[in-house]
Amino acid sequence: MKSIYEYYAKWIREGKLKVSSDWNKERKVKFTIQDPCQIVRKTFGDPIADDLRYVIGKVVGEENIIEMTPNKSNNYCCGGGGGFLQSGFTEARRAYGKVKFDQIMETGADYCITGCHNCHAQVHDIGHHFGGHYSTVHIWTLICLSLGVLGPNERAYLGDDLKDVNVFHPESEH
Amino acid sequence: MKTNSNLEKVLAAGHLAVTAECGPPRGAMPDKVRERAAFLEGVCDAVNVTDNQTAMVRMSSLSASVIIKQAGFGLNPLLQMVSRDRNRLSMQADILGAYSLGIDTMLCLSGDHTKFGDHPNAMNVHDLDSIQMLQMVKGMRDEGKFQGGQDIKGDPPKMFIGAAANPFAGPNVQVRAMRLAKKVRAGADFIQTQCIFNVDKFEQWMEIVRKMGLHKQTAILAGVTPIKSVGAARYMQKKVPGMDVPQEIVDRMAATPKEKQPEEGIKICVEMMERIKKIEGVSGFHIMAIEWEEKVAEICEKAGLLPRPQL
Amino acid sequence: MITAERKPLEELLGYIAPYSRILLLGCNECVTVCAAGGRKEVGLLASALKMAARKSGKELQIVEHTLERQCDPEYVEEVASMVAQADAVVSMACGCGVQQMAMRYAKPVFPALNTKFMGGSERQGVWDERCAGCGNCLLGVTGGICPIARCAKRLMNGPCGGSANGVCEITPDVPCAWHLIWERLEELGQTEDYLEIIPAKDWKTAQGGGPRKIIREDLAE
Amino acid sequence: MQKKTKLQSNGSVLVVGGGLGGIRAALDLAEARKDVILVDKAPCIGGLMTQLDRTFPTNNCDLCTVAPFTAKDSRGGHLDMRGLTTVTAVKGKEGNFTVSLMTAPRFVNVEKCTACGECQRKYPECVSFAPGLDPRAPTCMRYPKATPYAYVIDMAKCADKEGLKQCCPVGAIETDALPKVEEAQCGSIILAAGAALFDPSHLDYFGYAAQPDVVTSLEYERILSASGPTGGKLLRPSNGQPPKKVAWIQCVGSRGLQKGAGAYCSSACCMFALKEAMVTRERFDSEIETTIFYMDMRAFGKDYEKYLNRAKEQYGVRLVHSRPHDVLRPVGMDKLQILYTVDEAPKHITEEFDMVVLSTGFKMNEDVKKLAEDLAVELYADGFPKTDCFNAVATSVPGVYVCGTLQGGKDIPETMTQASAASCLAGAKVAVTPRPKAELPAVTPECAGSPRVGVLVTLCDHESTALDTTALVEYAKSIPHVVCAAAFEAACDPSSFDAVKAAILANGVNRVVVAGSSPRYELEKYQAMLAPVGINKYLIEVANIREQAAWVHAGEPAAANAKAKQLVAMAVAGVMAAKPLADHVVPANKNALVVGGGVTGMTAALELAGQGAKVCLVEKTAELGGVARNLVKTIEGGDVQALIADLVEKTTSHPNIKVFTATEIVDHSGQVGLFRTGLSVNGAYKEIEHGATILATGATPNQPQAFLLGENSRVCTQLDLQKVVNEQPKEVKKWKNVVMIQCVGSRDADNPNCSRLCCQSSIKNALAILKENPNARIFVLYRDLRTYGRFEEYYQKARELGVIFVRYSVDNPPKVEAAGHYANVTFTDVIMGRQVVVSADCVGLSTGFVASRKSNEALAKVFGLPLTDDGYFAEMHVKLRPVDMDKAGFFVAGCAHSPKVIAENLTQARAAASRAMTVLANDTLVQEAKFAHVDRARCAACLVCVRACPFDVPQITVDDKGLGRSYIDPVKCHGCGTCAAECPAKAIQLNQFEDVQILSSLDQLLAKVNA
Amino acid sequence: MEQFEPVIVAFCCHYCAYTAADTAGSQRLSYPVGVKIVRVPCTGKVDAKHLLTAFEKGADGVLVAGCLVGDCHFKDGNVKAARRVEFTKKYLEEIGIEAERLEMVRMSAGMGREFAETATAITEKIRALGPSPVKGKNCCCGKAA
Repeated sequence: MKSIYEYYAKWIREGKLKVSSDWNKERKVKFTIQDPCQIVRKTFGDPIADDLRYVIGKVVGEENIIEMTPNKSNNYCCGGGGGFLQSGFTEARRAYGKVKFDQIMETGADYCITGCHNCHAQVHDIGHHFGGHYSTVHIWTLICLSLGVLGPNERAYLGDDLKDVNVFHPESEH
Repeated sequence: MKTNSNLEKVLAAGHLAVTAECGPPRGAMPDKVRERAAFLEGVCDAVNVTDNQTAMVRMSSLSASVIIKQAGFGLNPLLQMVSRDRNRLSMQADILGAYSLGIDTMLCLSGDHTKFGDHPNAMNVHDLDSIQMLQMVKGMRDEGKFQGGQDIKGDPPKMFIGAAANPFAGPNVQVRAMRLAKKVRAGADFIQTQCIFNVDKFEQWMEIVRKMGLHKQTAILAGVTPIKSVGAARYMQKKVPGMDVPQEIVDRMAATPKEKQPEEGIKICVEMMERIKKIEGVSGFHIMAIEWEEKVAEICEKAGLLPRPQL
Repeated sequence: MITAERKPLEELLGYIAPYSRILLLGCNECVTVCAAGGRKEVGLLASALKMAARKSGKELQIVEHTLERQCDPEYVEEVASMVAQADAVVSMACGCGVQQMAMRYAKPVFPALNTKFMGGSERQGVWDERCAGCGNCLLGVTGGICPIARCAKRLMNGPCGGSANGVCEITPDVPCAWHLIWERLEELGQTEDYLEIIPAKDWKTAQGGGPRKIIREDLAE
Repeated sequence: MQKKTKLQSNGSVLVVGGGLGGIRAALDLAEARKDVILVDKAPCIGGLMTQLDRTFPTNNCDLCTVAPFTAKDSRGGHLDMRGLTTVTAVKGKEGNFTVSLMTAPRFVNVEKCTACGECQRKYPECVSFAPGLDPRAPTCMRYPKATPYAYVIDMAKCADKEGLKQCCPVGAIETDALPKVEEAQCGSIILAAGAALFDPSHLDYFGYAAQPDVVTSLEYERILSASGPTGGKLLRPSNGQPPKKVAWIQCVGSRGLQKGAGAYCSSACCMFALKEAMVTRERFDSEIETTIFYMDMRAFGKDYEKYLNRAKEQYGVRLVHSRPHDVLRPVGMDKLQILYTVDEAPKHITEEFDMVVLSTGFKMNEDVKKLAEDLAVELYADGFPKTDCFNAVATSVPGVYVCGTLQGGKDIPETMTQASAASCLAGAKVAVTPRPKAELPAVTPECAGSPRVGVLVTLCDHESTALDTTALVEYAKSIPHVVCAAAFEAACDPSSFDAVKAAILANGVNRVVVAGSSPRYELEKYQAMLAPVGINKYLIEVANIREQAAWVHAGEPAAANAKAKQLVAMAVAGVMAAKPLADHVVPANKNALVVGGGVTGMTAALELAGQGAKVCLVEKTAELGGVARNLVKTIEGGDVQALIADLVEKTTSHPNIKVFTATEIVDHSGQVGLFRTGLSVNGAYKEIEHGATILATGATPNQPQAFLLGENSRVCTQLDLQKVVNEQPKEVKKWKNVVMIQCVGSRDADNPNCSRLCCQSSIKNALAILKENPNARIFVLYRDLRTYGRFEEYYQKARELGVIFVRYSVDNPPKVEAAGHYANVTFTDVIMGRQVVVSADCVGLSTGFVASRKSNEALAKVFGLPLTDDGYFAEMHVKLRPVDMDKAGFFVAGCAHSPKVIAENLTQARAAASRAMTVLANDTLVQEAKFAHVDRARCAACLVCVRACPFDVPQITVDDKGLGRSYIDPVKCHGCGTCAAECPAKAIQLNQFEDVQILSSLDQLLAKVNA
Repeated sequence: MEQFEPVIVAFCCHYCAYTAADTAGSQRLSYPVGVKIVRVPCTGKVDAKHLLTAFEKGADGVLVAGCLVGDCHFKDGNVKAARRVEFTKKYLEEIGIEAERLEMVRMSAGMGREFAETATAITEKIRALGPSPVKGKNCCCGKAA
């Protein structure tokens, strides 16, 4: 069993995936990273977290990453796992998620990158619920953005600041 | 007649004899002797004068006997002599003296152990035991010889010789009867028994005694004691070795109100005497009313033993 | 066997008060057997005396020794050098041993024991009197039980009126000798013997006759 | 060229692994006079235990405790020990295996090497190897007293062969040595190669790989150890500073929690962590805060619960029921942070610690796994061997046995028990090899010559920091008649012992004082060690400066030192007054008595009978089978009734076994090899003679007055519940709710220990109920769920099947009330923070076991054996001699020792049989010169001794002079000394305890007082 | 003035009290340093002489520690020891040493805590009584101090 992060990193290193962080050189949009429990702590440990950071660094620029504390294998659970998102008890779920929210807020980052859909939904929800100013974005969204293959309709979770960056219009290609 | 003893005479005449007890005082108090003896005037045939009873020092038995003899009540002292305090020389000397002072009846005993008395450190002499003492007194009287074998000068002391018997002590009634036989053989003219409360057991003993024919060879005076209180009954039942007080007597005393207990004690005593009278071989009573001499007359009265024969 | 018991410490301390070098002398015969004056008791008494003396500020020097038998002159001779080193001798022997020492040595000899009686062992740690040394043994007619030594009143012709339940009126710890004799006679089928009157005892063979002596002509020099 | 030779040994047992279990198994076999080959791939034997600092529950230093085992090599020529040796191939089958052994070259001639350390100083890189935290501990020996005591060269790392060769002053280095390959025949094989430990490196959230202050429990043990990297100082690896706060995290690599972890519980880690925490506070600094984060505190062994209580109450070890989330060291921070939550409050807590210890569990060793596979032994998925459900040491291959952690995670006593059990089974496959016995050393007049005393201070420095051993040695030298005094760095350091031996010989020492731990442990060892240098065993005295000074006065060094000196002076005085004595040799009885006819007793009897011993099996009741008759199945599904039927059939038909039912033990006398026991067989008296005794009297199912037991028909014990499930499945199908309550009548004031088997038994019953009635809701109310070992997997299965486990605290126990047709159980669910009431169709109480106190007390009295506070039979050494009893020749097995499950009882039965065989194999036995003797010249023949002796030994006999004097038969004398104390002539003395010895000791003891 | 530290000799039976003392040690249950243990095979071996000698040599107290009643390895050595202790107490009183300075106690091998407690209790008792009255005059902890 392998994680896609490992492949992203491998492909980037091998030059197969030609990502670039140039788009963010001037903008300096700040990102923080949510390490998914299942992938990092419970399965692959810090090495996969490091791969994830390598990928993100290449995509958004290393200087634009702000780490949460603690992170990697010690990262807190987002509070949405274990079926919590689907099981009701919304109030309790959000109460647990407050820890994560505070952690994200403390970084001051504009975006929180999540690598897992479950985390994404929870981080997004608590951001809204507690009135956070950050956006929640999936890693592949940013890879696509950096590759310049992200269409206008795939930017629902991007903030206004990135709505117009490297927009890919397949129809215009023709 | 072996002697001039009044007791011998009463017995010889076939009367039920009565003897009572008088303890000398623990001081040089001749009046006290007379005072106690006075209660017994006319109620008994001989008065036992105890010899350092319970191993407590008292006026000597011989002196008190003489005081009683000379008191003018017409009482006949019965000199008790224990082998505990004297050796054979001393005893024989006292017998000569007593006889010289008109005393003709005596009782040969071994005596209570000094342990119970006021001189527990004293030596228990027991040069002779009571049986050997009987032999000695009998030898003096009948053969005119001292125990050592030499002749007694002049008239030998003619003592009417008594001994004690305890039908209730150990090891068993058979041995007690055999011991009586030894005493009789040693020279006991009469016997005073331990206080009888258990008449049944006394009867058993008497039966053996009769079988051995001892009642014909000696006069058996049954010892009786009026009980003053339930406490006294219990004390005798539990604490006095060789005493047999049946439970029913204790119970009967206990069931009696305290103030009535002396009266009840006397009643019990008299009832027993009535029973004992009917036992074949009993020749009289020895009433031991210790520190209660004033009641002897009443007991004798109630037992139908008064007046005493004058012989 | 001769039995004995230790004297109170206080009495012994009184005896030895003037002295500081003590020879404490045990005897390996009777008093060892009755746990009164053997090596072990010598050891205990030595400790006790030393401690008691120390309490009053005095250090006692005690030499402990136990002789095979203290009533024989030859054995007593063995300790001559020890006696010479001592101010006084405390003997844990019976009276015989004490006297043997006193006769031999011109030093003060004190008895540490009270010599009690000639007796036998009833059981571990318990001894009772059996013989009065009367010099004229009656045991042949009393079923092998001596009434002189074992009856509180030395009655020779049967139990007194205080005999009850097999025990002496003096103390329930002591069996009535005559009770025992009777049982024994019954056991032997000799109850008739009891009817024999034992006449007055000749005490001159006993202590009544003064210090006694035995001379075996064939042995005596 | 490899040299290939064939070993001249038929009918051996091959023991693979020289750890504690392997050593125990090999020694049992050798003592039972069977040939053994013990191989270990390491250069020296000792295994894992030799790396431990101290072991629970005595908190002793293991180096000393294990020493007698490793020091006494080659027992009677039966034991062939080989280091650096591996098994390369196995052929054949049970009774006739051919094994190929390869011994790697050591490059050091063991005979020549003096372990001077010159090679290590000059060529540190070539000298292999040290375990633990730092590869260069003070000595490169694996532990200070390695057996055999010699260095090992790693030739691959050596660049200058010639220089290395030359550096050795005794020419022991053989740079050209080649591996040796041999073949050996053996009848059976015991695998005792231990287990590996879980490596937590990949668990990044614990920071083990990244943070030097995060260590495994074994590494922490090495830090505590005197022979460890810090020389016995507790220091943080990161900065060399002493820690103020240390935390333990339990279940790392166990209970299926982490990646790569086994699903089983490793069984030993809870106690291990408790011990480390206690030692930390006791030995280093009572100010150090110790915290253990745990899931369930699994203190299920004998008296372990009391140990747990001591840790909490006496040592103030903090226990937190939590599974920490993280171990962090934020940048710029010196300390580690542990993030965790607790049951009571759903918020996360961050706490700082200086060190974090990960209690890592066991896992299968890959090398061993390969060997097992070569042997075609069936394995579980996790690599551990599958064993029979009634025979934990028997593998799927006949003639191949396993023991210790190789079989599954466990602690030392269980390892020792399994080792003995394995040796019992393996030994039954091979015959006794007759070998001449070594002559006893003669008692010579020289040994009694003018006293020249040697004092050996054997207390390791780390036994207590309170004692100044150097000063003690100096003091000893100043004692008159002491001609030499020396200290051992560690009690069992052979090199310093060689120096001591030399000193003894050079100084003409004829008496020895050993200042160390209790003579109860030490004396026998030193007697054996010093015999070769001509010291009579009775001219050795032990000064117990460990228990009586170092330990009791740990907090007052001045007092401890003064007392230690006094104890040494006392011992010198005592030994000066001692006399040399000779032991007695008498013929031994080779029969056995087994008391108790349950499964344990029957198994023990059958094992003994199978090895040729005549066995008398005594059962109190009219029937064999014991408490197990009430059981249906084991949790693994083993059919208990079939087992009993089989055992009864075999027992009653075995020609070597005589069964006495309805029989009680009434009296007992004698000693090991010569016992005599009186039986009341159906009321008739019968006397038997036997050489060894096994107690297998079981325990009593507890029936406490609690939770309406016996009052309400819905409430029953787990034993009853099991019966209902088995016999009335229709009833079970009707059940809606079942509640089980754990620890009823266990772990409380009346019965302070854990009954061990209840947790698995309730899970067994829960699973059985669900099988009949999958819709039943089952609640298990527990305090700590103690499903150790593979029972954990059943716990997991029960959870998966929906059994609800609710933890209750002892201060807030559940309540059971009658409610019409049901029993209402009220309890607090901590996680929900709510009271819950369940109307139960059945309430199963886990009532466990209590000691059969009354009958045990009666037996203990007859046999003269000690009981524990709880009324179970007390073994000799809770750690290393779990089935031996204090009284030689007595062994205990099964629930009479402490409650346990059937398989464990049977293992103990086999272990006891193995231990008993070590006694019964002997034709003669040596009796210690512990008897009273009479000085006939002093004896007054007073009979005091005759009357005082409790065994009627003294007699008044006539001697050659015709004198009737007391005579005490040395063979019959029990050595109590009562006669000596009561003899009025002081004619009797008890050997070893003569008055002069006691009085001299007293003199010395009190010398200063009166000075 | 320093606190008086009594010297107490404890004659301990190998099978019970001695083991209990070891247990106390291994459990680090401290007891007073003045309690010194003399190992005996059974309290039945303890001679009155040993007890007296202990006092003579300067012990402030003496403890005889044997097995629980009925637990003696030699049937009744502990009972015999108790009798000897009583006998010795009388001797002590004659000497002028308080009898309570000598005590017989009983325990089992597992009773480490009891051993420590007993040792502490008897030390406290003896401390209250003061130094042994028969101690040497020069003793540092004697009455003169």
